Amino acid sequence: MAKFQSLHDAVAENIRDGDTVAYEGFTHLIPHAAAHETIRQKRRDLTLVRMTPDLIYDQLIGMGCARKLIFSFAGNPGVGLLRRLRDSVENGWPHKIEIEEHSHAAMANAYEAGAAGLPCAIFRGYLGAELKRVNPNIKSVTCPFTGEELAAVPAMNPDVGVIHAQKADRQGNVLIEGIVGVQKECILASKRSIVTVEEIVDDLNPHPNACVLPHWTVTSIAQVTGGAHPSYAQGYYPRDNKYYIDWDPIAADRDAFLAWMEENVLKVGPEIFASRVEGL
Amino acid sequence: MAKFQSLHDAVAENIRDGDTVAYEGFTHLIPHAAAHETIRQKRRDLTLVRMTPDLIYDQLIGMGCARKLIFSFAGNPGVGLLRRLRDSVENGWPHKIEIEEHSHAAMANAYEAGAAGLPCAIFRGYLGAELKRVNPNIKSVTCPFTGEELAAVPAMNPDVGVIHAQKADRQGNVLIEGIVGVQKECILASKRSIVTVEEIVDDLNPHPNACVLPHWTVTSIAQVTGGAHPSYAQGYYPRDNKYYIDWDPIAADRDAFLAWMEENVLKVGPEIFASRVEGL
Amino acid sequence: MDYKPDEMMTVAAARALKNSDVCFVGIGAPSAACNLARLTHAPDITLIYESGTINTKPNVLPLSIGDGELCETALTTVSVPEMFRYWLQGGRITIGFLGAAQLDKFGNINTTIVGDYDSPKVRLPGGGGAPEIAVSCGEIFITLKQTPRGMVDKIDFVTSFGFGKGGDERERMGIKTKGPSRLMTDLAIWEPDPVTKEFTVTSLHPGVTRAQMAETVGWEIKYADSVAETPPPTEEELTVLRDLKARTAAAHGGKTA
Amino acid sequence: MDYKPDEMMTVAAARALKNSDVCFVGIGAPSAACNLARLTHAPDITLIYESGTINTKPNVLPLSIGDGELCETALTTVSVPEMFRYWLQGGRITIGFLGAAQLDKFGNINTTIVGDYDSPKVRLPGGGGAPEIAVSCGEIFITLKQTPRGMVDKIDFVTSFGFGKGGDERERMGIKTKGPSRLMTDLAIWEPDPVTKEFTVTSLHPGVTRAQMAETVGWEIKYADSVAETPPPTEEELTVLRDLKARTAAAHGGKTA
Repeated sequence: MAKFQSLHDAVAENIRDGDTVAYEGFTHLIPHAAAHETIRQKRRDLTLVRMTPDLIYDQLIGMGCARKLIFSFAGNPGVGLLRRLRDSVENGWPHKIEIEEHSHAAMANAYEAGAAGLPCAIFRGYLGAELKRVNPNIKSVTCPFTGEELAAVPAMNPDVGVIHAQKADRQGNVLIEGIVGVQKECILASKRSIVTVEEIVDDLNPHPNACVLPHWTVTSIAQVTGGAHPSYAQGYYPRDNKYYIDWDPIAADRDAFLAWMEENVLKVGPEIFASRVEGL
Repeated sequence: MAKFQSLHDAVAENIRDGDTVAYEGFTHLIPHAAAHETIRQKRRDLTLVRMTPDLIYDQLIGMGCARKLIFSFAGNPGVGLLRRLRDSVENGWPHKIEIEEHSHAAMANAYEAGAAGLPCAIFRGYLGAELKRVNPNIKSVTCPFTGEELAAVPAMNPDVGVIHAQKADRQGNVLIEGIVGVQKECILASKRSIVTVEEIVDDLNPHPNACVLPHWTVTSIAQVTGGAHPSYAQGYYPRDNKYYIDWDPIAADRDAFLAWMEENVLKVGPEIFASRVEGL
Repeated sequence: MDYKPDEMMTVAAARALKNSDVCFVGIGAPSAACNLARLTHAPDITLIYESGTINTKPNVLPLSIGDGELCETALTTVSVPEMFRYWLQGGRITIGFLGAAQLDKFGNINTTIVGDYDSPKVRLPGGGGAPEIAVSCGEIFITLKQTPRGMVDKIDFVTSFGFGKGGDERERMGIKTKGPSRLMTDLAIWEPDPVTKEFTVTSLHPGVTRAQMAETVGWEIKYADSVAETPPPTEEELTVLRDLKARTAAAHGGKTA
Repeated sequence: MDYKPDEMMTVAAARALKNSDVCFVGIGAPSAACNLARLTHAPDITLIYESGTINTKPNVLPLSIGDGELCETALTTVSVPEMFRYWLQGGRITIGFLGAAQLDKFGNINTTIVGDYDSPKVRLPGGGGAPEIAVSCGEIFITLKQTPRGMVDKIDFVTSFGFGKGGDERERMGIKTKGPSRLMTDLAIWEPDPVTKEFTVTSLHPGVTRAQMAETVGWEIKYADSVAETPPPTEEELTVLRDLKARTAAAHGGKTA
């Protein structure tokens, strides 16, 4: 049964040191505010899961929150590489994180299997690809009807799934529209969940086949206007492309990064996000 | 690329004697008109696939079109048993059809795997259930991570998938709304497909995450107003519950059945369906 | 108020449901019971039909598992593969409600055939969702009218698994859910014995005798040490149930589910 | 009209696409080429981005794979698991478009690491959709700028499979799709030799010399018996491409994909 609470309390109650946490969102609806709150609360030893780690993972890793990263594509979309991630993997700053690397198909199937209560996912994957040499979590299964060998990966069941969505109603039912990514699977697969929303409304008025998470599948809901910025919320504000471009030089330098984090994350609270999307 | 044609031509071109044909629709949007056209064209030796065979399968079986039935629940919803199916299985009239029986979960997963291009589906199924004793197409696979034994069934890939939908646009993109069942999976899993629609419109105006089949996934589209009757089309006409109730005594008697089929199927054409939903 | 055994059965089944339950609802008696619960003591109960309709609040009882009413009053409607994968197999359902053509004392159910599978005396509808409902839901409620042909010593086919031959067979098979925890008939309430898992009468409906029970059940009945009398339907329960059935009859043109 | 090598590359890639193609589009050069094709000779081409957007017709090029523009102009948007299961693995895509950080002469691609996997010199973004795009799409088009660091004799890591060590290795592995059938760079068009599967230059862009080619490629280049000269971009192609880039720049606040 979804509990309405502040983002501070939602993170404090649900995300613990050492947890496996998936902050999902496929370009759209990335839960930036929730990731920043996690950094402010100084979580440590997290296993971070995400198909497309981008700025928030660069920030979580650079601030020393992560022990391990499970992912399939780590980049600043349309801009380049993640420099804090590189610094950790290549130079061990602030420490070297462990990497578990998959393909998108594997991650998407792993979340799907996690949501479906299965122990593993099977798919036609990794043919000729070298990841299976370096990732022991890529195995295979033989089709009992055709003899075809299919790739298998363990189901993904994070301790906590974190997403941003357009709205919740007062019972805590959540509506996600547009590019829905793997968010529904992420929440259904996770033991606990935090959903930040743009607004809380009396009635979701959803299309009959819209992507809706019933209130009894969500642990905590926090309203954070603009909480996806610089990602976007379809129907609310567009992607702040300039912010992504500007991130590159900040992330390139350890001191610039730390100063930026101090100013833009540690010293502020979730309410700052509303002002960041004004006029976009 | 979807071809617009009459229902007569769509059935004539796509459904051949001996084919495996799935007429899907989960209570909602059952393609009655297309099944009746198949009966009029006297197809033989069909393997009929459907999660919930109801009146149209009673009719196809009673008229001698079917060699085999693959299914998971055969009944007249809310009314009782299928008397023509029973007469075939219990008494061999007009001939004894072969049965391949699954659970709903197995059929839904088999269509899903078919749509996903996999050779088989795995799921947590049939535990302690006796169907696996009588159906050699129920096997198992061991999870390479946990050792759990999971049920496996072959993917379902019919020669022809047949569904009824609310509308198509002039490019042949198809919109399905409401209870969408396994229709999308059925069409994507099938080698060829026929979609009957209530109407053809300039613009589908779909919700971004609505259930839409792009025109290049559909073989033939035929407009048949009322083509789901006595099933229903959400937004167009309700279910004709009385028709389902009235079917029971007709199906109970071979002569009454044959007379009814002559009058209501063989002597008429698809255009009759429009009049059947008037005033519902 | 006067009531029929059938009404007592529905009321007894409804009472077993909690406000916090997430129910996978079958058509017929289960659907009536679940909606009666929703309209009386469990207004927030979550009802899910296998057609994909989630958190549905039908104003009349559906005739089929996929009536338009279910979709129109649902929070959301998902595809059938998603229903069976994410919602049922995903372990999100607390109560699965099943009926039966044949039931044995260990809660194993047959809805497949009477007689031999290959040349059956009666070809029944088959399992539908039941084989996986029986093992994926937190627990299973069964509801049916007692008849010697329905409640039999040995069922002809195990469509869905209850406790097998009883005892810890279910656990030994690696099944983690509770299984059939309650059987509500027109005459009594039954619960599995904690050790043997045999269905045991824990409550008789008002006026029902043990002789009546013996006539309607094909096995030797076990009674709990202390057998309660089921409280009769309250005026509210009966009024709400009859109103629901009257609305349903009006909507379906004279026939009720 | 004057044009840049980069424009020639995009135009050459666009020309390879047919009106009936269903394309799985990556960001950057592939996205520009696919949309150029759509806005010129292939108006009905189906573009699919891995964010779930199907039959999308963006008016400006997206900066990311999941820009709002892609969803707003799409016929429909599906979930990411559905995209990879029903649409990519389902075998519905005719052309997969890939870029590369490192490419070898058999079309094997590395976008994972430079150096050793466990202690890399450069940690690249990783494979994303590429490992399965490379084998599930009917055929693969590759586009990148020629540099000796990009087109290397031996890639550091096989992120996605092309023809392996060449010959019939792909078929022997049971892969039924064609693999990399065309490589379009800023200097040339390459196609795999029918037998050895080694990428072979079949067309040089106007003014490009074999010396220039040798400087930008880290293996010994094979040329086809008759090497064509790529027709230069037409005025229409250049105008449409530049308009698209200008609209994109305006929309993205001064930066283009």
